[in-house]
Amino acid sequence: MAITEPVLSIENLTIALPEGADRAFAVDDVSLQLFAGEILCIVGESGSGKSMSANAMMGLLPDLVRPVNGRIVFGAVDLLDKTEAELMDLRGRKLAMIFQEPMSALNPLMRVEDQIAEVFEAHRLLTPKERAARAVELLTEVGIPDPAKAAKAYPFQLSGGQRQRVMIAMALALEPEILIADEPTTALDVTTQAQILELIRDLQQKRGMAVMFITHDFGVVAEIADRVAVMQFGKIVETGTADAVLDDPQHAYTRKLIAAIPRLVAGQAPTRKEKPPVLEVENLFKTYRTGGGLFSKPRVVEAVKDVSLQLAEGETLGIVGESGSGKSSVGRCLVRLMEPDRGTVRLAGQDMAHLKGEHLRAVRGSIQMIFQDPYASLNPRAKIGRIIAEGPMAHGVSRREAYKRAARLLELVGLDVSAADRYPHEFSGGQRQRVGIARALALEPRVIIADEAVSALDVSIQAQVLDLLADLKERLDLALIFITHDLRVAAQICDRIAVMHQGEIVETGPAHDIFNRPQNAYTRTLIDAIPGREKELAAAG
Amino acid sequence: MSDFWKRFSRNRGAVIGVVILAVVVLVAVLAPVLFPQSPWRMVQRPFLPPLSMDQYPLGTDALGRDVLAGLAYGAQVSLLIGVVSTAAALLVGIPIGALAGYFGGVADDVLMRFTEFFQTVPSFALAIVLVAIFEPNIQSIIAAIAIVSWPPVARLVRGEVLSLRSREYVEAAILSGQTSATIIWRQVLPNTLSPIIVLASLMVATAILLESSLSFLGLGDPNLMSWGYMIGAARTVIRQAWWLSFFPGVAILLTVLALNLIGEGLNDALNPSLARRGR
Amino acid sequence: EPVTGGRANVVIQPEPPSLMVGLVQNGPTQMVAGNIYEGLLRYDTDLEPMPQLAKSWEISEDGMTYTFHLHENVKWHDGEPFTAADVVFSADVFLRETHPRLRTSLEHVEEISAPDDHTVVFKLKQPFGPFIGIFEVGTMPMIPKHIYEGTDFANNPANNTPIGTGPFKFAEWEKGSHILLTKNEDYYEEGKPYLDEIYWHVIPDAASRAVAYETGVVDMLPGGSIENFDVQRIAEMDNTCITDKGWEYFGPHSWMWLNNREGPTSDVRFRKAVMYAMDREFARDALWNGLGKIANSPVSSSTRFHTDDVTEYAYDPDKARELLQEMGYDGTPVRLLPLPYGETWQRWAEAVKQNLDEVGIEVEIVATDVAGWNQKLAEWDYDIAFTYLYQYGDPALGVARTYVSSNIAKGSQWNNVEGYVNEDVDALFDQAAVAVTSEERQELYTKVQQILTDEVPVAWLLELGFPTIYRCNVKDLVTTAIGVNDGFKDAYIEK
Amino acid sequence: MLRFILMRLMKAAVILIAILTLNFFLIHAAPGDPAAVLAGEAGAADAQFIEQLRQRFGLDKPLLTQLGIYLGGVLQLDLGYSYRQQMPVADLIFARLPATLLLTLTAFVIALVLGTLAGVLASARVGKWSDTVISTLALLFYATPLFWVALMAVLVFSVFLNWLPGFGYETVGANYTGFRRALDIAQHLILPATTLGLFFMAVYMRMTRASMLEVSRLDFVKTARAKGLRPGIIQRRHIFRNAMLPVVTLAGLQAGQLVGGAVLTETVFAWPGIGRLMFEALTQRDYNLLLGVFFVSAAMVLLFNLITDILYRVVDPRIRVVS
Ligand SMILES: Nc1ncnc2c1ncn2[C@@H]1O[C@H](COP(=O)(O)OP(=O)(O)OP(=O)(O)O)[C@@H](O)[C@H]1O
Ligand SMILES: Nc1ncnc2c1ncn2[C@@H]1O[C@H](COP(=O)(O)OP(=O)(O)OP(=O)(O)O)[C@@H](O)[C@H]1O
Ligand SMILES: [Mg+2]
Ligand SMILES: [Mg+2]
Repeated sequence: MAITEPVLSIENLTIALPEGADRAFAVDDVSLQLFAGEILCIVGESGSGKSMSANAMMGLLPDLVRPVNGRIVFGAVDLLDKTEAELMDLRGRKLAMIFQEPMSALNPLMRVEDQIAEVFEAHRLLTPKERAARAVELLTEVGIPDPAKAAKAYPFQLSGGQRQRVMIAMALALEPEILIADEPTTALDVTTQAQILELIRDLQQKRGMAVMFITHDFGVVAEIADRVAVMQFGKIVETGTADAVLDDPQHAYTRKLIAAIPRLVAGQAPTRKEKPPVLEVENLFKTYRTGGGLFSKPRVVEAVKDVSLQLAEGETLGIVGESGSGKSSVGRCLVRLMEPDRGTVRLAGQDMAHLKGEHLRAVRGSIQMIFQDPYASLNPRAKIGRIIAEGPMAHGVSRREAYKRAARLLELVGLDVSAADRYPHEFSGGQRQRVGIARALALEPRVIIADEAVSALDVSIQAQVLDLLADLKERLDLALIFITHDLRVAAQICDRIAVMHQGEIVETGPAHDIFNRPQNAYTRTLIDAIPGREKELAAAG
Repeated sequence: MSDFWKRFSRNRGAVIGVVILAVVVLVAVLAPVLFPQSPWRMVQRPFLPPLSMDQYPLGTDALGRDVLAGLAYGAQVSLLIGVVSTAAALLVGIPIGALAGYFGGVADDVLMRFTEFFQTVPSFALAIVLVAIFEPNIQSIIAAIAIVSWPPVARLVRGEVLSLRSREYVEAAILSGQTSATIIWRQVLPNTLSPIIVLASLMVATAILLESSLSFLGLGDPNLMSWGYMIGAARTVIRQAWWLSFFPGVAILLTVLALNLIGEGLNDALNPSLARRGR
Repeated sequence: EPVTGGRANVVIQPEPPSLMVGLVQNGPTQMVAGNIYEGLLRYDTDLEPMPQLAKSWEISEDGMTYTFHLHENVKWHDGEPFTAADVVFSADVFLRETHPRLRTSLEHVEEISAPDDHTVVFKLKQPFGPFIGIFEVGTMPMIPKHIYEGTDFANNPANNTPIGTGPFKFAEWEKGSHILLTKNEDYYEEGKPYLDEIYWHVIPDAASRAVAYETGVVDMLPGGSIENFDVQRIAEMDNTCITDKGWEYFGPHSWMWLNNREGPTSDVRFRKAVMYAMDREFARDALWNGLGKIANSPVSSSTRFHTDDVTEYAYDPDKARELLQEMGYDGTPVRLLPLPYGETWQRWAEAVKQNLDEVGIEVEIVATDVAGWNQKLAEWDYDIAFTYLYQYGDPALGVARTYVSSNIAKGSQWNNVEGYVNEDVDALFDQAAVAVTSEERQELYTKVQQILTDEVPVAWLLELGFPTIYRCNVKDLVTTAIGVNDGFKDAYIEK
Repeated sequence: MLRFILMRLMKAAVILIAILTLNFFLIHAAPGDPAAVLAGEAGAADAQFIEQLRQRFGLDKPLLTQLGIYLGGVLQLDLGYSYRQQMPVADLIFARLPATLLLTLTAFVIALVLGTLAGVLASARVGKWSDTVISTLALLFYATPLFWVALMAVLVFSVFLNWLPGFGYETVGANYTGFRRALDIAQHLILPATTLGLFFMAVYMRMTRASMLEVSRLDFVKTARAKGLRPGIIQRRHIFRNAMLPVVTLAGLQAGQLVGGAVLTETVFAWPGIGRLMFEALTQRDYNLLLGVFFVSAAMVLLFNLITDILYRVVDPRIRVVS
């Protein structure tokens, strides 16, 4: 790939944020070059300025956010000097973009075919009939099953992966020289993500486009990147070829990011002595019925089908599977946020699957949950102290005692005691997740269920929280059920893993076995789809 | 809190609204001091035009009563009815909405059908009927306004509760063994407060308009000098005395405008993420 | 000289429920139906009878037999001849069932007969002074026997297309908009009526009615059509005439019922205090444009047998306070019921409330609508209540009912609602009704008026003046004691 | 779709019956009855006469029996007989309904069209002076008492300037026909329809503006821009259609409620519609007539809701397919 002349180069770009923003410049003196036929990955944690750089190239910066310095040179001209009309002509034709959220990036009221046709219309190309035909061709090219039908569909009738393919079809319609992809796979589950990455890679090679790929996931970088640029606080801290950056990161920040990535290699399960099970689940079923009235049929989803599990004292069981496979449903049945249709959930010998009212309230303390969203899981109008103390108080602990316990727990999860008097919004995501953990511990449970407890966190913070959990588990002798779609995370923390697919557990076993010797075909696809896995395996030898 | 004030005071309209409302409140409170005599008192010859006598700058009405005094006392009535009827509507709407949203299922169905039912009856017509039937007095007017204005509250609260209900912190509270009552009271309702406050400020405005409309139709409390009453009474003499309907109309306009501006300001300040909705 | 042709545009308020005046006797019905239907007599502005369907009549010496001779060539609007049989049917059958006010008067009648097709004889049980006064169209309208005999009167479909003998025929009624009457070409009086058609405009809003006159949409505003506040302004317009004639027969008399049974109003000193406290002159000038007279007696000055020789109550708040002090009024609040008939009455109640306030009576105005007001009066659920009633030309017809104790009965607001009981008054009214000579009657009525003004069973307000406003080129619009209600047969428009 | 409509109609029928029942009891709880009113108007009624009337109207029967009779009639589409107007209620209402529909629908269309146009305009010029003017106007209209604007409008346009008729439905007695009549009615319509529409216009302006701004922040708008589409097309095709969804919902809810608002307008402008009919029926305790008006106006509310839902389904494919 010896190409000398960049198709696009960003020179000393600085983008100012409006007054009152969290910092003065979204992008600060950034220089980058993008060559034809390469995939340049921009990585960095949330808020580091990745999207802003991309938007600036398209001339699609939000109101009040404007470039104050630098140039974006594309084919000998500075894009920042272009008028809106000139930019309009370039957009879609020379520069195309796809976005993170396939759910919202398509107009919900327009048929897919019309939305693709618009690209031609915008540049006054082809007749309406030809445009429709081209739309179907493009859809075929991006590998949508039954493209003719998909063309007539509305976005909501397509799955997330399919929508992202539509977005790509749209971006490729006029064979642009540059494709900017802003986290196009973040919202997709692993298997779909793998497919989309492959698609982008294929198309890029076929057409020799330049692709600027924005992501925060180093797995994805490993999978797809030719070159990498790492951003932090609006600055580029490191650039280089993918191999160079991944294998030999120069900048401390890059090193930190890479170090925080959970390793896939699950540790050889420590040969523990068999402990008695604390939680036994047998033949659990849960079916959702939604909608439906006098005349219309309800939508029926069999979310949990005949699930049986055992959890030993002190053990961590991972439940993995793609989105919609029923992981959360199982978790919610276990803690009785939901009543299962059938089956038993024995917690220390007592079946709590069908308890009601006061009895249920009484046993609740023994099984607690840590939630996914650190923002939604804390009442914004309650102080941290109260949030933690409320549980014990509901179980009859005196107020003083409960607050004392809260203070101890805060210390335990690594927060200052003074946190008790503050409100959730004064904390970062990672800190909040610690509060959530403290709250779960406040009732001194035997079992904790963590549903995607780290999915919403940046990698580096993810690592901290995972460490904390592992540590606490050890110290308090907790049994943990860890629900996640991220196999890397599962590999890092779990003793045993259960793989779910369409409501059923297709395979259970020690983590090491699952990753290295998957028995089930589905488990294998799941593991194959993990981004960056090959590279890692290669590195591991 | 200070953050709230900063955002609120950045909104120019809201500040104007606060100023106007403050004046109205002040006038209402000070009415008995400014005009020690009853606004019903016939003080001068009828139909004295504005500015023709220093003592009665806004003139007199058909019976020679001081229009300015009437406006001052009218402010009392409007604000009182606006605030009390809104409070009453909230007292009905919040529990209904909260129960429907929190418990869902059959309770939700029943309560929402009930709410829908009240929304199907044309509300102004219903208010008229209610007031006429229970005879126009301040209680029946307040009750009627409350009865026609609680459904939006119930819907709003239900919607909020419905979305809060599945918030993780509510689920955490369920898991920690708190009772439903505690959860609704401590976890859910406090978080519906901002939209309720915004809605309430707009409801006060609507209630004032409703009261004045009722009074205009002759369905006001005959013992209270209200702005709507003044306009209604002046309607038949609008040709010879435009000022009798003009000034109270302006008073209503300004007060309602102020409340709307404040409502918008509150909305922007309390729910920065919630987009403005024209209500 | 009368001119033929032209159209009258008149306001009607409120829209009448029906034009069948035999069934419905409210004001607007009478006003429109007076053109379609006719009575045997009319009355001039001094309440002297004039011929209508009866061209002449005799009263026997003993005052017991009334004989009417009918016009001979009268036809109903559908072409059928009008005969004495129609009169007997109307008075004896139809109206006895449907017309409560006439029913009371007909109780004095022994027999009604038709010796021939054009003669009708009313034989009374005893002399009844006011009897000659009950033959106007609103009290005893002639109803076509051939249409109604043997039918269910109230539900007869013909009620929607009224058939009378009057100068105008019913043509069209667009509910909520207008009623159109057209000239009766076959009218029995030569040359009449002069007008081609009458449009009655339904304009429910008082201010709009005034605008309608100003903009030339209508040319006549019958009494009460517009708010009093507008009268002066409208009357000052070019080519505009105003008259308060045409109400003599009704003699609308306003007063406030004072509940004689309980509360402060049961004390005569309190009732007198109310009389002194009210500034009736102000009310007349501010609210009634100075039209009308202060009522100083229960009998209106246009009604027969009125006397001025009574106790007068001028505006005198001090005297009122004195009286209240004397009775030891403890400040018990009283409820005041305004008349739910529009703004003037509302303002009047407010003015009275203020008047009473000033002498220390605490008044709470109770708001009601027409139905509630009716019910509250009929159930005696009030302390003070506004009203006005017609006198129908004779105290025996329109005054006695308010004061005689035999007329105390729950369920109606047209009787002795205040609950006043005085045997002397009862006796005097009874004697006066059947006394034969006018002198005798005058003497008895004078006495009654003196007693009543002394005891103040109700608080009299005004003899109301309801001005009729019209373009001055409309001539002979109001010629009788019931004014526009008597139909437009004499009216013509000067070119 | 058909099934959906059927469902909704059934639900509507239940709601209507419930409304009638509630109103039936409400109005019977009021003091006084039609007999008392009629007797009152008759001038000299005695208790016997009132009793006669009550019997004639069936008011002497037990309340539940009366309700049964009434609802029985309604099920056969018989709205009963007006006591005071001596006519079938249905005839009275249908004689007045066209006027109300004309008024409210005109007001509604004016409000919707001008309101959304102004809203779109304002949203396209956020922060510019034209936005300020529109937004301020919207706020003012929103805060003005309807009856007061009506009065002022009559005063200015009808009385002082004498440009437009200030009351009534048409020039009575002019006997215009055809186009001339339509023109005449249109002239009479201008003031009431505009004043009635002002408030709603304000609502739609504010709502459209807010909704447009909200939608224009959504991701798919960015997608559209990334395609190189011109701003005009993006506004029309992407933002406007999506922004109209909440407006349509609101408009549907309000179209029905306009009838209620019409009471005031019809009173001030002497418009012969059912709003006024209702008010008269109420004060006269003309039970059947009042219930009839409620029946019709509630039916209109439900009808408009139904239309909205259907419209919504047409505009929004998501709802169309899901249910
Ligand atoms: N519309 C906006 N107005 C003002 N500031 C903004 C806006 N959007 C983003 N910012 C700020 O700009 C900075 C860079 O944001 P940007 O969206 O480029 O980050 P990012 O690297 O794409 O993060 P993420 O991974 O979360 O998408 C952040 O500090 C952010 O708060
Ligand atoms: N409350 C609900 N009502 C109806 N269907 C539901 C409900 N919750 C989940 N489902 C459906 O049940 C299935 C399983 O959902 P669940 O949330 O358990 O999946 P998951 O494995 O946790 O997915 P994710 O990784 O996206 O969280 C999905 O098809 C989902 O659409
Ligand atoms: Mg981004
Ligand atoms: Mg889940």
